[in-house]
Amino acid sequence: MSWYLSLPIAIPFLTAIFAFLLRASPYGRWISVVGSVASLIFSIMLMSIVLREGVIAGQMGNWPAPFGITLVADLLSAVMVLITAITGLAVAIYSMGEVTKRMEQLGYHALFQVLIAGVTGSFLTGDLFNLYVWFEVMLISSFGLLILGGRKEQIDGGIKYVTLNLISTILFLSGIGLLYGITGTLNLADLSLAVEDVENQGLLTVIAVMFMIAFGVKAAVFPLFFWLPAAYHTPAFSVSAVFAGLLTKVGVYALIRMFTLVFDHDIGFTHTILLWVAGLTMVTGVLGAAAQSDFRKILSFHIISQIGYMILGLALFTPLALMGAVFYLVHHIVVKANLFLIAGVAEKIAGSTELAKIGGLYKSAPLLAILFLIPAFSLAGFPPLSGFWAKYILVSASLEVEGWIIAGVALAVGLLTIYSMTKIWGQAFWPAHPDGIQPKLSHLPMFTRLCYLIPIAGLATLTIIIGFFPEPFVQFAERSAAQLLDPTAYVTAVLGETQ
Amino acid sequence: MEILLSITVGILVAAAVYLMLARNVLRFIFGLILISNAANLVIFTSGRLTLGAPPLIADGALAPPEGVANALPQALVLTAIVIGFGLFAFALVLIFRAYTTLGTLYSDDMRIAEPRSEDAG
Amino acid sequence: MNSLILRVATRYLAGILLIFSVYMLLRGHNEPGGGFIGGLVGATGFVLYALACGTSMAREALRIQPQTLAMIGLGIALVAGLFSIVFSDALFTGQWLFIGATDDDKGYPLSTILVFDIGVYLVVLGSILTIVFAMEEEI
Amino acid sequence: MGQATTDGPATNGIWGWLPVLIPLAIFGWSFSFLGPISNGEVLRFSSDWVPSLGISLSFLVDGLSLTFTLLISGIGALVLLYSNTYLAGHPQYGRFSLYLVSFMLAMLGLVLSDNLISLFVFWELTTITSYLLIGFDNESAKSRRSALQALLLTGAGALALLAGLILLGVTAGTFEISVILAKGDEIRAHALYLPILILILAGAFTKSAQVPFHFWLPNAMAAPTPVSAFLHSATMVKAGVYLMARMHPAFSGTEVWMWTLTIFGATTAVFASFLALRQNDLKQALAYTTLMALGTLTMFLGSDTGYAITAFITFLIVHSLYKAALFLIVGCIDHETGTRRADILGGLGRAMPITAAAAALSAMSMAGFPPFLGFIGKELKYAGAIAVTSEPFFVAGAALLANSLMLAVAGVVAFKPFWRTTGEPLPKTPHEAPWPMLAGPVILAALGAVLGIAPGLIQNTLITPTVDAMLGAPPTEAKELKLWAGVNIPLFLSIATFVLGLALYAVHPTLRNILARLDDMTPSFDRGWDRILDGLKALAGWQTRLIQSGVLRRYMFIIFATFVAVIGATLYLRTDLPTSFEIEPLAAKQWAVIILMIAGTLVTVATRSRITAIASLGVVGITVALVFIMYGAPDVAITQLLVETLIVVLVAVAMLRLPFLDRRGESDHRPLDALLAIGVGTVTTITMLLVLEQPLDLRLTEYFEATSWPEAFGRNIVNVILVDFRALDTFGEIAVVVIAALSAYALLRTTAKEAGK
Repeated sequence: MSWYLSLPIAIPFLTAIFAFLLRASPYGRWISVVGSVASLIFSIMLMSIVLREGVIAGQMGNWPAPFGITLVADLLSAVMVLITAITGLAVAIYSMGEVTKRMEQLGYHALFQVLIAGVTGSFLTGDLFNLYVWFEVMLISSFGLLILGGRKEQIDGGIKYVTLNLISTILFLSGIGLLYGITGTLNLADLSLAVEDVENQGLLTVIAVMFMIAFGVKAAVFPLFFWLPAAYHTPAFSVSAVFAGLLTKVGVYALIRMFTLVFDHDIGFTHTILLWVAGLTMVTGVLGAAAQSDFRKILSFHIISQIGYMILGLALFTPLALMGAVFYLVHHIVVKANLFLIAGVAEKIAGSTELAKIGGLYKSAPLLAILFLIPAFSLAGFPPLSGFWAKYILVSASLEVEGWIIAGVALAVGLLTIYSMTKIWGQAFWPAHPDGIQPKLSHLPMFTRLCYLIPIAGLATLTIIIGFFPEPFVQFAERSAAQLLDPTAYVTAVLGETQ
Repeated sequence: MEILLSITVGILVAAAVYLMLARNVLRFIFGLILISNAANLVIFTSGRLTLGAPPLIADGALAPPEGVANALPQALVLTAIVIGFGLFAFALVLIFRAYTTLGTLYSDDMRIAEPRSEDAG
Repeated sequence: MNSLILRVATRYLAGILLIFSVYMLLRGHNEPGGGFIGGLVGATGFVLYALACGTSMAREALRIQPQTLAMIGLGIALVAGLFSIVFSDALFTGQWLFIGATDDDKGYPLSTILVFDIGVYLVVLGSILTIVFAMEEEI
Repeated sequence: MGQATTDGPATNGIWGWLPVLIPLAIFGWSFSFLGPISNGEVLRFSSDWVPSLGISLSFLVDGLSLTFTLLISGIGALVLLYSNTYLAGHPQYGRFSLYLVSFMLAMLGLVLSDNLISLFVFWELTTITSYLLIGFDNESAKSRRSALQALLLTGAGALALLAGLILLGVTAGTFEISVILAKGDEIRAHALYLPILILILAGAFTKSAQVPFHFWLPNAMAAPTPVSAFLHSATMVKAGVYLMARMHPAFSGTEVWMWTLTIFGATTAVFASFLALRQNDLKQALAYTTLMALGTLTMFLGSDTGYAITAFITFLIVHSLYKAALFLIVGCIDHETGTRRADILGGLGRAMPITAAAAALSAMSMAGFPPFLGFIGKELKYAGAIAVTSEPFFVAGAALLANSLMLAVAGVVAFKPFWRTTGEPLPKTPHEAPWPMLAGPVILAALGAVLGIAPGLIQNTLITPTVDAMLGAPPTEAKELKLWAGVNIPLFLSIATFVLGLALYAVHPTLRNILARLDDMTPSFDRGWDRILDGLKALAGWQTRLIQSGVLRRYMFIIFATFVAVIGATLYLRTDLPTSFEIEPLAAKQWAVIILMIAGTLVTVATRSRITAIASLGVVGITVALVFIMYGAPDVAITQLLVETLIVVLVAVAMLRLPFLDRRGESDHRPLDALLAIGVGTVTTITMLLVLEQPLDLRLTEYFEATSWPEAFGRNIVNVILVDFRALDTFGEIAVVVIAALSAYALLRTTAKEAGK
């Protein structure tokens, strides 16, 4: 059993090692793709097991929980791992078209695979300190990917990204120390029981808030998101796609995990803060997007705004709301990564990501236009695409608890999202190119074109499938939310029946 | 000693934050070193302090003697130190590179990624 | 640093440090030491050597690109962890082989744990040298 | 406006006919429902879609939805037939017909849906497809603006609608429309009735372009003419009307429903009629008459009498027929003459006799002359207006004014261009349009006349079932459509309409100028829209510059300030702060270490010399190592010392190239930052003190101590934890180290050329 939990982490590492050792040969990139396929296969197996058997746990080194490190997969973890593998594969293929020889020699594929491993590890671990380690694995490889290429704006964006994330890391680390200091354990399932025995429950809330800030920086919520718009538009498109899809989601995941499993002792306080954070994040993010005039910068600010929706689901803390958060997480990874990939193709054929400098894509690259419209409309919440259901569930959840204002905010932000997505459409796709050129996909070499379009089309298809046939996904999210709200199954899987 | 260390950690943190807020990113690096030390001390202290007695098992014994230091936080701190070193090394090189490419160490002047006159329309 | 004496002296010192680092590595499971500390000590040896004789000499002495070394170390550590799949144990389950074990004495232990620690050693050594060498060459 | 030239044998080939077949098939198929519907049956088809959320794909065929279906598919077929010639040889005809067919299908889905959420899905699909259609001429900035305006305005309404529908569904306990409609009393009595109503009406009003949300509709004329014909007659704008009609059984009958619809409808009708007369562009004039029609329809929906509802559905059919015909005719004129300006067009009757005839028929129906269906519609309107119980004079007056103006506009649009003798020189020599373009106008215009003479054709098949669907039956409350209903008040009102309308037509050039001047003086909604958008952009820009300032120090300041504020507040609100400090007696060496550590820290902060800073940092590092040694952590201490050494080496190497800490003449004195820093430190210390007051559960450590040697064969417990108990941590950690090295290496090895880019 534990191998199904370990392999999604181990395979990207193995891939990274081989891809690095063969970095000078043309096989390095194919190793990355093959490794990603393998990861995907094992993630699917993991998912099927979790669907069949419920929460599963594996004790690393055969040391019993809570003493050794536990890997746990409940529905949420399993789906996050699966979606990570899907995104990983998509971006690995895309990278073959985009990444230069030089970047490969500097270890692009290794950095990328380790990033995927870090993300996967974060989703699967059932141990707080281990979560910190995976966060660091993810963080350092994101540093490397961010600056790979070394352009001035990458370095500049990198400085902000690195400094602000390091602050969050230190905060996280101190939080772990303090939490250990009052509970004496690091295992999440064990913590969920141990927090009940803490005498000073108020102190627990303080530490909870500390984690909230640490993860809040990672998740890019208001007012801690600055590093994201400062950096996400600078690296290679493959890199910003995988960042946009996955990195902030790990922060959201950590918030969801901690604030359902461990810190559910003072919901009135912590989740009220989260509700405010959610609302402000949605609004500031979307206004930021409305103020931008660059393809990738608009998309970057949108990430923030969308994170707000996910936090909203957590903050409301009802079955429907958490279900919405889970659905939103999954939908958003697929859609947002895809949009960044599309931005990359647009830049390659039209010459820039600055909207004022490009155009004509609708006329001369209709395929790209359609492929853009699918995730863009999905992000904007148009039915029947995936984003609609995500938004629908969250708005329903808000209305259900009579959160009129937050429901109104969520809807208004939806409108502004439409506005800023049409900004891209109305400037990059519809009008003629200012330089009079006709940006055509056929200008790209055949191999490159395939590398670009296959992942984009694949992710777009996924968006459509989730949109048109939402029932299985909704049911999944529902079960997942039920697991989150009642951690008994999680705790039992880790610690056994005796607890 | 725990109380005294708590206060010292507070001082370390305050100094680190002050340094991190400086214009010169080199000071940020100094602050980073200080605050990493502080975080390590937080973990170490949270595991409570035991004078002397490292957690070693003597030859022939099955377990360490009573009252040895808490081993777990030590392992955590060790991991954190090494990770912290990795992050620090990267940050230092990044700042070094920033100076050689951007020509400044003053974060206020680093405005390539987010240009000052950015068109807000 | 053109002093011949210094160069020769460092060469010996570096050698001693390397041997000492291996010692630290091997004793680590039972006494203070281990892969980290060993790797750090070993790296210090090479750094000294590089400072005294120049980076190119140090690179030559190492024979292999330090980042490759580090990656191999990571691979060794991973394989040590994955090895337990052969015995269908969980990842990173220690597998022990006691050479010459008797009832009283456990003999000389060989274990995946040690292999893992060697991986750690190589990673630390390789990584630090990667950064230091590159940094020195930049100056 | 997007049409291709007719020079040359440009066609869309055989595939161009394909899109026509789809609506034609649907139209034919819907005939099969006429039988059951006229027998009073209601058909439901349902399949699950998202059962977990109570959402199904269910469809309802009753009089109301069947009427719409026939109009949509019938007019759709004619419009597509027309487009195939109108846009013959257009390079993007494929896209165009795809959008148009999708739009039509979405519209059909909307009117047939029996589930609130699937209705909304189709509603939004019409929004998207209409966006693409209005912006079809995408390289023109005007088209793009109009498309965006329509999208955002109807989109905003749609979001309100969504909230309303969700609330309605939650209130009623189901999303199935037919079930909800049966619960009208329950809903009207519910506390949430008013919010639900407002939200749903917000959606309906924006979509059906009621004042003050009307301005997107005339702008939507930027679309190719066939699209306008379709959008204005049977689709898009009618979606809002449809929604109100559909929800009528659940919502109507309250004061708020009646007043809201009557006032909005009447205002829109009158306001739009004046604006229609003010236009010179034929298409624009028609666009405003659409608004007038929508206003009238809304007004009738406010009531729940048999007359009003019969009038509603009759006028709906009338309007769809003549409006589609007239738009298509204007398209023909435009296509054949190259202009749409009312003041220069004239004398086309000779060159385009068939068009002229169709125009005349349609205009007569629009103006409400007998024996056209328009006449019956108008009579019913007046009857319905009088039947509006509370304010018959208000409604009748509004209707009279609107109808007269309508008559005048009909003259301007469909009479003058053909029969005025003195036309001015036209851009192109006019001749008759090809038959596919004539088919639509002729058929639709003829239908207006045929149905007028034989209203029985639709009485039992469409009118009565629709009225029954909305008002409940039996007994039916539908009124009979009659050309001659005897001498009654409606007849007098009709006569008054003709007189007033002809008078208005006679003076319309003067009136147009006066209205134009008035219009220029009144604030324009369209410009107001621009101002709102500009305001939004300004707000967004201001907010973003404020928050995302691009200054790293400000970012960090905010993060630390958040930390102090939130943690501080939580400490204050949720805990009792520690009161007593008992510092146990310490040995001199302990004091020495602590004092040295603090001293090193302070020197690092204070110094302006890099060397001093490195040295003092070294001191701090070493004293931390000393703490580790003192408290039984030799491994940690050794690691700390070695790492500290390496840090110093690295910093020292880097320093060889880096400049001094401060610029000349600058000092690093920042009182506010210092205050914040002290705050962060204080909060940290307090939290730590609180933590240390708690007991620590040591069972993890006890387990490690007990098993380290017997089971893990190691005597150094720390090392055993690292390489065995928590080996996965260590593995992750060395991965961090490797990647840090690779990343740093990559950074350093980027060549100057790459970096300079």
